Amino acid sequence: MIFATALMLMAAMMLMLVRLLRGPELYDRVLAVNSFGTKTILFLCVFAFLIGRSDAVDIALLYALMNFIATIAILKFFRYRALDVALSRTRRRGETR
Amino acid sequence: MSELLHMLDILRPYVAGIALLSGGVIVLIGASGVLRLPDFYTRLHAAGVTDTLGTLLVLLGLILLSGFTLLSGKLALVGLFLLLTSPAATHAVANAAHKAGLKPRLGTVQSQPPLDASGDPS
Amino acid sequence: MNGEFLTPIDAFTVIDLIFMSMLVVVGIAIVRLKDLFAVVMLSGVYSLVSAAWFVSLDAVDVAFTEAAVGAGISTVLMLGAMLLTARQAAPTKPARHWVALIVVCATGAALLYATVDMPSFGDPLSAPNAYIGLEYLKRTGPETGVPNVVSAVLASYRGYDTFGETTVILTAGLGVVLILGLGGPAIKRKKTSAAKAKAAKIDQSKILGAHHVVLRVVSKMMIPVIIIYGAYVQFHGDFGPGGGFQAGLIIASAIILYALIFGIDAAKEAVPPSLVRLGAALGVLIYGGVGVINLLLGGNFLEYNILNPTHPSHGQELGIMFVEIGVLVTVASVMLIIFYGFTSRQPDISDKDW
Amino acid sequence: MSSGIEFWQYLVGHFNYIVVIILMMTGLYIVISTGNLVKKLVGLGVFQTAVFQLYITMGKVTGGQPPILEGVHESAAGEAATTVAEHGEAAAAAASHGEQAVQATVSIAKTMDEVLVGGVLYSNPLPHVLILTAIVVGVATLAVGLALVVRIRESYGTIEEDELQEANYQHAKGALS
Repeated sequence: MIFATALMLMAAMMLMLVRLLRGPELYDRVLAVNSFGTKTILFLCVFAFLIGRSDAVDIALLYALMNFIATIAILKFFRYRALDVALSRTRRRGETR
Repeated sequence: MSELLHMLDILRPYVAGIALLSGGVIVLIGASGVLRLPDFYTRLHAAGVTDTLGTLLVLLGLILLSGFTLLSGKLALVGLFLLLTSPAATHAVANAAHKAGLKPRLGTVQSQPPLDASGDPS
Repeated sequence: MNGEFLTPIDAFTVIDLIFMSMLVVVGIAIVRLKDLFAVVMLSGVYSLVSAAWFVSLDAVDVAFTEAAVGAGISTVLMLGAMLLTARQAAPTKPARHWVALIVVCATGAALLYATVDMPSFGDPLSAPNAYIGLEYLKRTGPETGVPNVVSAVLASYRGYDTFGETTVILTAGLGVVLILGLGGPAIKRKKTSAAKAKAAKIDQSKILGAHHVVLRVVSKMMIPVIIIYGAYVQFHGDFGPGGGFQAGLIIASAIILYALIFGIDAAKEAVPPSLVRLGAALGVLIYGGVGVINLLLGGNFLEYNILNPTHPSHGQELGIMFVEIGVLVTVASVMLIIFYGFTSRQPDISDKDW
Repeated sequence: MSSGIEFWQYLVGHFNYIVVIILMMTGLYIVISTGNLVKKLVGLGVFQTAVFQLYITMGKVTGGQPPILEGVHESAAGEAATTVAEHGEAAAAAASHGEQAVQATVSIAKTMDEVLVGGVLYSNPLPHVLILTAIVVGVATLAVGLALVVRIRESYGTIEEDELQEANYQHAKGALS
């Protein structure tokens, strides 16, 4: 049961890989990378149960936290072609809306 | 009351198994959708929607399997963070594609050029 | 070669094989693609798959590090470099292709010939597994009281080695500073007229403000959690996967995310470059300082037993903790030095070329 | 017995090395064949990761556990979690009962009983230690390489190797004449 789920998740990962390689748009690739990350997180959770050790869940947690940094970085570079612009504004001290 | 709890405890692995397998199937369906659907926006739909449900089901199954431990807490956190970031990332991709002028493919399949010619940003 | 051991074929072998084939597919795709954006994304996926495979190979600490590197920092660095260079690679010339193919085939054949003498996969009695690694496994529990053998070996048994690695990381940060400059202070940054015009254009197109409200809200929720998780990884590193290297990468990633969403100036206000420069050196100082304290107390360099003479294992725990803090400070600071260094450059490429 | 079976045994026992060599050679091919300096660095990254995988696969022990000592050995999936408190107790117990028991000499284990630690089989931690630091050093040196590429782009206006050589050649010719 757990192993079957792991295999299904791996199959989904491979399908995502095919989409990642075929493109054709950059956005398709970004979508595939992001979705591939989600599937890897799930696989790591399931794998922790497969080997009976909880350590893999820590890595899944790390990916769940950090997976979208790369997605945002790619989109930002592709769209604005700059590292230093803000996507959003921080409120300065004393500033009211 | 305790009998009911006992019943639930017996049922737990079965419910967990059903949740795990259905979660896996949903993720797989979503992945094949991403592979087969004709243009970016439909693929986005397939990935975004099924990922959320599939993730929740798989993690629910695992939480049921592990019982009330530190591990289930971590799994719940994984689910929470995925629920936060995954739609945000999907939103960012969709927003960026829309802003860049990527047009969805409209109309029937027959009236469209083949797959590789579609989705030129204008 | 240990002839008796036969590698079993089981469910885990299937998982290993699937991961290996994914890695090969991604590697070949990197060869073929010319769009550098796609290449960078694929290298991110390559790192993700190898992290998952490392988990399957029991190397949870390594997987943790690979995940922390691959999920954010290396992708952002490569994108930053691409931004300042080019986004398309020129096609490979046929002559180069054939030369490369011949070299690769010859080298590969020689290496394959050498594998015959290598121990079988998973052999518990092979020379690497039955000798010094096993010794560390047996000694770590009684001598240091740290359950995570990797942390104990990293910070205690091979403490000299790790001290060297930390210094290498500091040196790499210094190298980037020498090549690209220090990044400058937050507000008084000199901008070229082209960059100013570009910033004005971006202002007009309503990128600032409430436009990316979803990203802003989600990032505001995630950044503190990422930093807290970094602290958890740091201080739980003795008991589970984690330690100074991973925590440093995670905390640096959180600040990079902040810079991506709120702009580099806001990030430089929150974490000033001067602080980062100080931190990079301070971490190595903490590491070396622990060693010097041991010397002053009458022990050897990095001999933590001396820190608590009645309970040597407590001294070990204390020493490992401080050393890991030094590693954390250096790694996080150097990653931010590098990030600031890349962001301080303005691209001089026209829209047409890029 | 027959050479076919021997070859099969070789293949099953060494498939990790074969795949690692394929990946390594993929990285080497990228480094040699492409003229683009950023892509060359990606190729170096692939090569580097293959070396990491070589070390880690050599440290893997079939049926082994990750090298994190546990007081309790769990195999049932449902009971996989141990709390921090349990970890701490296990460590304390290990520390109190065995501080004097470590022998000074290092010997090679020859039987399966000798490789068990506290009755549990663990994978080899030493490659993990080496590779863990190597990954972080790898990303730091990658940054140095990328910084050099950025400077080359600023000075020459290109990052393609052929064009760089051509520019150097033209420069040298100009200096001579």
